[in-house]
Amino acid sequence: MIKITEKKLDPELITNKVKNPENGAVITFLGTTRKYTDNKKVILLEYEAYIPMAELKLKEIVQNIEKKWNIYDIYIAHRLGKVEIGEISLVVAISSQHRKSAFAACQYAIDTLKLTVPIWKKEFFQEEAKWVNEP
Amino acid sequence: MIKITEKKLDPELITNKVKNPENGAVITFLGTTRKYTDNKKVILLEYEAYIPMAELKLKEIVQNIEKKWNIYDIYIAHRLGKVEIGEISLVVAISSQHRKSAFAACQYAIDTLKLTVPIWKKEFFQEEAKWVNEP
Amino acid sequence: MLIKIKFFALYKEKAKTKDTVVEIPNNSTIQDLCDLLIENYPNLSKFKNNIIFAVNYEYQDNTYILSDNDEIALIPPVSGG
Amino acid sequence: MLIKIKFFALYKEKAKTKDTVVEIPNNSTIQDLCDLLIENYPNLSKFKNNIIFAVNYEYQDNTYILSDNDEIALIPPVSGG
Repeated sequence: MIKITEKKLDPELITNKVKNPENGAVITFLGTTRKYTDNKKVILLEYEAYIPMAELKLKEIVQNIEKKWNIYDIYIAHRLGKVEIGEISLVVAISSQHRKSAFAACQYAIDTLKLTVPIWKKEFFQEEAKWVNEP
Repeated sequence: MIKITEKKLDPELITNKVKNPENGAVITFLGTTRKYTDNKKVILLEYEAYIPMAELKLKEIVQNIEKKWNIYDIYIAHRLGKVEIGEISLVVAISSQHRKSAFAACQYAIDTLKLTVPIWKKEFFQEEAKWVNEP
Repeated sequence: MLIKIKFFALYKEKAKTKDTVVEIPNNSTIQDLCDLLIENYPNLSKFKNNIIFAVNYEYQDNTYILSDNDEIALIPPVSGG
Repeated sequence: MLIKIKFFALYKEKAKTKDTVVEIPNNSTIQDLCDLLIENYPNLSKFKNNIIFAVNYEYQDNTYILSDNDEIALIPPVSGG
């Protein structure tokens, strides 16, 4: 499952969706907004997405995990809009029979998301605002 | 932090203890009791520990993670006694500034726990009961 | 032919619009479109070697030949997570 | 000297007790203690090459020399998680 939403993410709800009594391992990754970037205090973050393409790219990540690791209990959720410090911008929840594949798949999901999914983060500092990875 | 308890583990409570606004990554691993072992249906699991030594060994894992990765937001909790199918026997929650070290530390914690911490699991099947890893 | 264009994030701010429609000759490539957009939105010119294009939600390189009614997006470096 | 012994899990079931105290000559090693325990609990004899010992909560090998009042545990293969 995938979800892109402006609402606060509920990691417990998302984790419960991937639980499965045939599985022995559940991993939940939370990406949270950090108070500092390169020692500069962040006031606020704002996320924007090209929603239909981002949804498609997230679905591709899920499909690749299914094929590569035979893992079918996957939930990736990304928040958009204003996100306060300490709040959750990303949840990746995966459960599988054994933990090694769950860890590999979870890291693959995050790494691939950060490379391919059209979502952008703007950091607001005291004196300026900047898109992350601005060329 | 570490905890060994007969009570049900609350992964949300445990995860909240390691959250920290200076961190950007939170990983929660849940070990859950599986319905099948080698295609045999499991009825119930029971965990036993040599509690003071298990606590000491868990503390050593936490200290090693602090030294090795400079990660200080760690919670390892293990349940003892009867654990029903689908319930949680282990929670490892870690948060850190960046995700790669959090993933490495989380896997280290679980791998080391499974090798060194004196906790034992007994699986009850329909017709027999067996300590896991019985020589 | 007519091509729908979407701008996001940094490029949206620079172009001062989130979308537009441009007319371009048949069989134009993404490179041709890129040159046209840089002409229309000179603020984007400093990014001309960085802009990644998506056509109907798939990344495509600059030799890709456009079709009528394609939806094109200019994709700044992504930073989700 | 007196040595406290704790049995866990499989070994507790085989020894039919969770703890005991044994008297053993000064400067005995873990190996000496192991031999004595196998004698006292013949059900453990099939595990005699597998038993791992902990002394005061630390794993020790069979050459370790015991001291009065040490707490020894017989540790079956662990299976936490």
